[in-house]
Amino acid sequence: METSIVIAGFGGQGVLFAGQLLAYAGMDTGRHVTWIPSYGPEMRGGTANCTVIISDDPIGAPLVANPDVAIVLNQPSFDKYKELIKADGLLVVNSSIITEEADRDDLETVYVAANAIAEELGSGKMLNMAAIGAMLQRRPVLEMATIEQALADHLPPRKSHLLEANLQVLKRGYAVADSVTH
Amino acid sequence: METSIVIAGFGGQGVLFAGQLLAYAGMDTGRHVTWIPSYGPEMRGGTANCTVIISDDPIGAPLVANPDVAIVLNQPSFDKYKELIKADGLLVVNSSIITEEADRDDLETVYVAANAIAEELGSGKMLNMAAIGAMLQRRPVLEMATIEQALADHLPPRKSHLLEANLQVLKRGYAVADSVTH
Amino acid sequence: MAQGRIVVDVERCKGCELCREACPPDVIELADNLNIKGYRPVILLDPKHNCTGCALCAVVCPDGCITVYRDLPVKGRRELSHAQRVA
Amino acid sequence: MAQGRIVVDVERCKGCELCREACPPDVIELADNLNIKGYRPVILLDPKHNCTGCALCAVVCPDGCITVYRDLPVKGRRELSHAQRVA
Amino acid sequence: MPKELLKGNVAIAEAAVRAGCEAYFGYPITPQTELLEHMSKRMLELDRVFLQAESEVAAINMVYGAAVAGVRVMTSSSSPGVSLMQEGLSYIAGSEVPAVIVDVMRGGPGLGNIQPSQADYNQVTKAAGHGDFHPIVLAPSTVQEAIDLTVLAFDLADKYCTLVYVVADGAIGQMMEPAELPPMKSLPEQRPDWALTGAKGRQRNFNTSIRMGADDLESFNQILQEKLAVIQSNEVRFEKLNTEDAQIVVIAFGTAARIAQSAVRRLRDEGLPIGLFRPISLWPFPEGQIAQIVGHKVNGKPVVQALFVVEMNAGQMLHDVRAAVGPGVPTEFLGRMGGTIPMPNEIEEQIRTLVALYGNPEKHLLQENGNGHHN
Amino acid sequence: MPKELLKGNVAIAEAAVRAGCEAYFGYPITPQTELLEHMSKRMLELDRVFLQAESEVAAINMVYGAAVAGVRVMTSSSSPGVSLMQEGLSYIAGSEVPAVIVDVMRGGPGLGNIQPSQADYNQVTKAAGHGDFHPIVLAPSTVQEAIDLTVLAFDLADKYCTLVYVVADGAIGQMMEPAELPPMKSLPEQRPDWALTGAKGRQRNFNTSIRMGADDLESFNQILQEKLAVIQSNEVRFEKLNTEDAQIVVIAFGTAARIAQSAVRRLRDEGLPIGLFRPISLWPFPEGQIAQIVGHKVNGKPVVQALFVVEMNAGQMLHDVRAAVGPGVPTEFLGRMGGTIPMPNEIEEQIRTLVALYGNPEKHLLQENGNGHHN
Amino acid sequence: MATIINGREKLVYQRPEALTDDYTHYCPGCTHGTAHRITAEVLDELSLREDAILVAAVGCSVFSYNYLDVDACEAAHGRAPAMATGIKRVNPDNLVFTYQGDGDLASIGIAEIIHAAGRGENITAIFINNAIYGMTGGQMAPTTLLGQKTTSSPFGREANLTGYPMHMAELLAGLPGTAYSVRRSLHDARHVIQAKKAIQIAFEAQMSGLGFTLVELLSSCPTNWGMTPVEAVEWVKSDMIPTYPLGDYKIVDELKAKTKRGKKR
Amino acid sequence: MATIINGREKLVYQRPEALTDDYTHYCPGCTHGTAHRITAEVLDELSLREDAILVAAVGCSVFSYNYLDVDACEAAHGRAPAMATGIKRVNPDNLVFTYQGDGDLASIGIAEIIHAAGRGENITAIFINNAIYGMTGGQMAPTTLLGQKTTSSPFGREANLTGYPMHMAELLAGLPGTAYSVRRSLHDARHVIQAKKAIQIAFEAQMSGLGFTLVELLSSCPTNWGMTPVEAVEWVKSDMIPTYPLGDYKIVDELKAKTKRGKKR
Ligand SMILES: Cc1ncc(C[n+]2csc(CCOP(=O)(O)OP(=O)(O)O)c2C)c(N)n1
Ligand SMILES: Cc1ncc(C[n+]2csc(CCOP(=O)(O)OP(=O)(O)O)c2C)c(N)n1
Ligand code: SF4
Ligand code: SF4
Ligand code: SF4
Ligand code: SF4
Ligand code: SF4
Ligand code: SF4
Ligand SMILES: [Mg+2]
Ligand SMILES: [Mg+2]
Repeated sequence: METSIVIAGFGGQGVLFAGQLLAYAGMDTGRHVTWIPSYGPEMRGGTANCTVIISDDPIGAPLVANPDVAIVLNQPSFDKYKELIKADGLLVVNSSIITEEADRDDLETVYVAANAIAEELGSGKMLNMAAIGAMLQRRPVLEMATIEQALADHLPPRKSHLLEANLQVLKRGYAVADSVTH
Repeated sequence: METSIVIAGFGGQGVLFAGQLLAYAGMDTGRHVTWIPSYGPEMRGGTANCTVIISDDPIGAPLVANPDVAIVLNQPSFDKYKELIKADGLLVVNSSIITEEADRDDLETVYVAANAIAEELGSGKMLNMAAIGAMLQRRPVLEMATIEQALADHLPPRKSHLLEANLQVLKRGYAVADSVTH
Repeated sequence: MAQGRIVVDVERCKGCELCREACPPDVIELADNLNIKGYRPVILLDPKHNCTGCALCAVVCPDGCITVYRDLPVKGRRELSHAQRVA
Repeated sequence: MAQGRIVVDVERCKGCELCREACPPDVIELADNLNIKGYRPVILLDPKHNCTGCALCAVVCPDGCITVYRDLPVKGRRELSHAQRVA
Repeated sequence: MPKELLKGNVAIAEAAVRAGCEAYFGYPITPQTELLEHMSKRMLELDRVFLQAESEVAAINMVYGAAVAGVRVMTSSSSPGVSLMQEGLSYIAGSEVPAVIVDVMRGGPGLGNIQPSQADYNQVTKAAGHGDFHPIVLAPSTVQEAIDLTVLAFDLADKYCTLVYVVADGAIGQMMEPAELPPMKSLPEQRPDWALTGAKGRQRNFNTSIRMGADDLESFNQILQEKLAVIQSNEVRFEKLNTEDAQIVVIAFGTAARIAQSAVRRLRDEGLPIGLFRPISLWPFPEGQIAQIVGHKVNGKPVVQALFVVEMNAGQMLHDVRAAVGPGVPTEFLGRMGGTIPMPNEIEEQIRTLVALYGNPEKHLLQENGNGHHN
Repeated sequence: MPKELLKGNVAIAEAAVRAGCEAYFGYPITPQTELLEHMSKRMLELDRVFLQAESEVAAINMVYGAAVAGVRVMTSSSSPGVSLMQEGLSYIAGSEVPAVIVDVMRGGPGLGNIQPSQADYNQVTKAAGHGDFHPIVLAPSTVQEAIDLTVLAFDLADKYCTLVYVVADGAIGQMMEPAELPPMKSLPEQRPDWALTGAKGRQRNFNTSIRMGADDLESFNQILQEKLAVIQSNEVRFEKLNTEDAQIVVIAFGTAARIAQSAVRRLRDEGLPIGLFRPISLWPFPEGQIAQIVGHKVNGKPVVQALFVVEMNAGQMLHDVRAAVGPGVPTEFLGRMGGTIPMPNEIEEQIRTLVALYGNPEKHLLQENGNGHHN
Repeated sequence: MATIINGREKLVYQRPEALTDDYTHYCPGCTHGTAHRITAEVLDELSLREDAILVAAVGCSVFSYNYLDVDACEAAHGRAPAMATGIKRVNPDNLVFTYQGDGDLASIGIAEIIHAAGRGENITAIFINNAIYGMTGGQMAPTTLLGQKTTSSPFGREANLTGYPMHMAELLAGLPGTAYSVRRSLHDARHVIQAKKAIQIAFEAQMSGLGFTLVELLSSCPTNWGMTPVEAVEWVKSDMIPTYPLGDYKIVDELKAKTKRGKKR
Repeated sequence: MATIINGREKLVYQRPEALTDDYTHYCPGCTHGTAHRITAEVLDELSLREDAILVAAVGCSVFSYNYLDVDACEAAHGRAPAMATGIKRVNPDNLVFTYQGDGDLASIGIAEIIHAAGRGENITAIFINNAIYGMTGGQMAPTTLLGQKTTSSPFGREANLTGYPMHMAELLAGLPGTAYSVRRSLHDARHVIQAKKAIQIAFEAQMSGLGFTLVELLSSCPTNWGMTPVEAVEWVKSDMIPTYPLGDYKIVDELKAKTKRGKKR
């Protein structure tokens, strides 16, 4: 069983960390994991993304043409990945920024107002956690508990005071994903 | 029919030019020829040499392990080439500088007081011609006439006033080689 | 005091705010929404017509997003109409 | 005027004559015959004992061929013999 | 030690530190830079030598200096930077001192791009500089292996007084995977006896790559060639996956190999007789082992029907495979270039075509099934 | 024109001048220096561009500049200097502009010595820089051929917008032989339309080796590979001597070939069935032609019993010969290294041994004799 | 340049024609963009766009050939002056200029720039000094300030380990082949205008064949300095200028006149 | 150093111990030999022979490791300062010095020498300026005088084609990492003695960790200048010194004292 997850958005939306968090959690549960970022001067342009693969078997390609899951935090990423995503795949959309709806009916789509949630619970910077929460509600590749643990273990020291808030955002994202859908 | 000739001595003894002269003459008589110098910082050490091959057929190696003829103008060259020279080969020795005699009896050796002859006829710098003359007397690979022509054609302009003298030295070398021998 | 206005190419603007910093009368503001590149562009917010058309904003803009216009001084206008009369 | 002498390593010498040029009393000459390297080395030719042992020749010799000795001043000699007495 | 989630570049750097690397000289270049950055912190913390050189040319010559002084030293770069090191590498080879070079390959030629590539294969294995020499070239396909081969690289460099390349690509350099780091090796008390340390109480040492006399240089080259021959017989490394009964054997290294591996696994699970051969040492190249696999017969008939070489270049290792097996066996090729990574499904499809083309029908489905996972 | 006695280095330089070389940038290095020296005089006399660069790195990048400006341009160097050009060469390949490079090879690795060598074979044919590309590589074996191939080099460079190497060695560079120079070519009125000359009255031109997107860079590489394939089918050059009925075929290039040739001639005169195959284009390598010779059969039996490769290196072309013919036919090797030139007699002896080993007894003496001289 | 566009208004500033319409890939507030813009303005004002050949270098400005609408090529890292030399020698009448970062010009490319100046190569180098390697993510450059933390000097640059900031404008001014070598800054409007003037003089000097010309521009790198664009230009003023004094380090006499005349626009 | 060898005489000069017994391959009268000899004398007098590591460069002095009896290696052309850096960084207590020609140091190796100085690398460069490429047979160097004919400037060096002579002692003096940068000459006894003194100061400065030190020595190349050895040293005096003024271009304060004390022997 292998799940490929792409997380994409602007730099500053916590895209890379969100991916690493999934990878850590996967590793802690004894799974094979890979994490690979987009790198180089494209960054300068502003959008960043990373691919995480969580699998029971050794992982071949760390990159995939068509991911099982795509978490898109901004418009350009939405435009790009709603096309690439695998049929019956999951598309997690940050509806705080992305007003459009996906025009594919072979997808499961969940809309989460990530910025809104994060701002409400303290700081917009935590929006990535809301999206992760939403994804895990639909694709329980990992237990919420493991993610929470991973977050506790790997949140950079200078942010440790935000741990609680991050956890709340994570849970809220999970919760809303339960309700909202199309 | 292929003849390989090594000319060796100190820089300044006209070693390279003497070799080129043979090559020009060979070319002018429609033969295949190659000329190749020793090059690089060994020069700095003081001794120079070149290898000339004159042949009726296309020439393979421009260098030979054991030359048919060796013209040695100084002691180090004498020491080196009297060993390398081919059996029944010709060794032309500048007896103005080299007092020793070759200890090989499978060689034809001719001793010519090149410096002495050249100085007598104008300038010690022409000693190379004396040696060439001596060699041609024993190994008529080329007509004296062709060499004289080649000399006339290729003596650097700034030395043209020395043409006559050079020709005389050449002839004298040829002449003495006739007489002297061991 | 001369009057002027600027036009910002909002899709090209990256919201760096250097122009805003450079503007003496401080009539440049960040817009509320993002452009397609995801940047929050600046706009001219000048109800009181304080923009002097000094072009300092344009001079510092790294992305060449700003076009600047300045009202002709009354004298200038007269000259113009004069010129027109002549024409 | 101090007196001295030099010893030239003739096999090492390349006959460049820089030492000869440097020698104030001009007591260095080219030898008549070549060394094994084919160079004409220099030698000390100092019948009148004009060499002062100033070592200028040695200082300019690129090949470090020259050793220089200088006679001890009379005073120096006495000191030495004194020293010897003490010993 | 417990597994950590490590980025390839960082893992290689930390592995070098723990292997006793005393000096690092390098110059930034994507996708290798995190390696240099990790060194800039760790080496100073440990009071070892880190220096960002003014260029790759300077970096490799600083490496040369530290190497003649007898310490474990390393540099790292990516394709264009490696090109600039060619002269220095040749000098290092010509003076037989140990050094470790990491090349995290990117797309070329020219500035190209910074995406993963394997297009320096020929440059590192066959022409790491002018003259006749070969560095040992080790090609990891996982972060863990990158760590292990980096440690090995230092040991081999010392053992044979030779250059050792660790060649990764942008994917392995940038990727994070769980991996285990080796324990910290303590630094040696003293330098090798040939090292330049000042001629105190001993004959002076000197080190040079010049041999002006053709005979001298030839005999040096003979010695060098003999050493290389020894390396060829001792240091060939590779991995085999289901090659015993495979009719189609995929040959790939590094990232291309790990991708091919998932394709091979999937096909095995379907019972198709596919195997994977992964050279780990690109030089010495496991030509004998490949020839052997191709030569393997079951009651007189050769088992292998075709080879399928997969690379992230235009077919550089392919040439070595052909040299190893000759025109006898069909050798097909899939090459992605310019920083494109082949995807498992395209490899899978191609293999299916090959099976159709060359496969031995009645043998397509294996008796025992899906034994694809252990090797 | 009448034959003149010309030194290889000077002959190449003058040939370039007459082929319309408008700019030369180089750096002194033995045994190539006379080439640069000749240029320093001639180019200024003709009011063309000569510049001694501060280094080979600068030289190749100046060449790159003149090339993008659309003129015929050349540089020359020898092994260590060529190593320093690798990055620049890769950029030139990556931006598809024409340029001619002369490598007068010397003994390596490292500073090595300045004697003749062929040890840059791999570097020029397979890894002239990082990334997937091959320059055309032409290897003269006489001064006359050095002239002819230099002229050809400029034409091929322009025809394919590619790098062309003329590779000689110290012997050919330093040797004087009678040779004939081509007439002086007049310079073109105008530059190619892609040339950088200022965007007057036209869309701007630009030239780069960057393709940031992996797809872009891959499609560029595909185009490049297609071009190389065309070159491979059009530009293979070689010379055969008595290969028709030869049981032992000697394969050699450049200086090694001319030496082997005299050995082969002598043995032919004795009636021994020996032939010589001389690759003139080292890339594209005449693998097909070699395979053909080996494949040649007379009433069902292969004529060629063994190949004998002779090089002035450790066996670099040997690898390509093996790749061409496979393990089928015995391929023996004689390599002299470090600036040593093989002597005809040693080649002769070795061939005799091979004849004894592999030769086909009743066929040893040929019917018609001593036809060794024409080919 | 002000054109009256209707009875009431005149156009006092607009995007120069020598810039293409491409959006740059530069980070918000990066003054690379400013340097491009003023270069384009000078090309327009001297009508040299059709004579110009840009030699882009490797660095964040690697794509500058996409933004300046002139004939252009892209050199190997540090080798732009050599490539420019190759071009200029065969195209003596073109305006040939390089656009190089400090890693490119002062580190890996210092040999090429010094020898170009030493030869009095008749080219112009526009030198963007942002005290860091921008493109590769903020490593130390030879121009990095003492104490400055970068991703390859994590403890701050220490003189005893990595020496001192390189002063290229001063160093190159020392070579007789150099006709013009100045340092300017891009941190505010007044300085941007002065920077533009310097580029104009350099281009004019090249077109009159006076020799090698260099314009060093202190520039910001908000991203790798970890600052906002506004903080970054502040830092240029507060920290960079003290280490890198602005000024004219070499002006050959033939140019002195021009520079005097030079009025700010 | 004068030792009394018998009652009547004392030994006032003998070949230094730090020279091996090998005969050098240098041409007659080439002052490379002189530079070797005085270097060896300093090593003896400061008893640094056993601490020294020589980094020979590519040039006529390529074999200097055969003549100086110290630990030694041979760098790639121009890269001696980089190689020396690698050695010095791992052997901080050794005396590490390069011996480079002008083609090596001022042409192909200018990046490495400038950055070594820029870093204040604690090494010494002995720089033999003979205005030519000796080993390769007399091509132009960056240090070749204007008008000087060489085998690659057959019509004499022209500034408009190849620029101006490089003044390395001055250029390197401009870098803050440089502790000592001077130019001396080897054309006569007095100057040889001054040259030796400079090498001594440079070595002392390095051993006290003051930073980068350079001693530029004007040297003769009779062979490629086409002169006799005596004419050649004359030419150094008459033609080279006017272009390359002898002098102290940088002496850090810590050293000033020493240099004052410095008496001629
Ligand atoms: C030979 C080589 N080495 C290294 C690199 C990687 N590289 C790309 S840009 C760069 C430095 C850029 O810094 P700078 O020149 O200061 O330009 P900036 O991005 O700061 O404007 C480096 C090291 C390369 N492309 N080529
Ligand atoms: C990379 C490289 N390029 C060129 C050469 C050839 N080469 C050897 S020495 C030398 C120049 C020597 O001149 P210089 O440094 O002035 O030393 P000198 O012989 O004058 O003392 C050159 C160009 C080389 N060995 N390596
Ligand atoms: S300076 Fe330009 S880019 Fe920055 S905010 Fe103002 S308009 Fe936008
Ligand atoms: S033109 Fe002047 S006043 Fe108007 S917005 Fe720009 S800076 Fe402000
Ligand atoms: S010591 Fe002085 S006087 Fe004596 S030979 Fe030498 S230079 Fe002449
Ligand atoms: S200086 Fe030295 S080498 Fe020259 S002649 Fe005098 S002793 Fe001989
Ligand atoms: S990284 Fe720095 S230099 Fe590069 S574009 Fe961004 S801000 Fe500008
Ligand atoms: S060539 Fe010149 S520098 Fe070299 S040894 Fe001879 S004289 Fe000295
Ligand atoms: Mg920078
Ligand atoms: Mg020199």
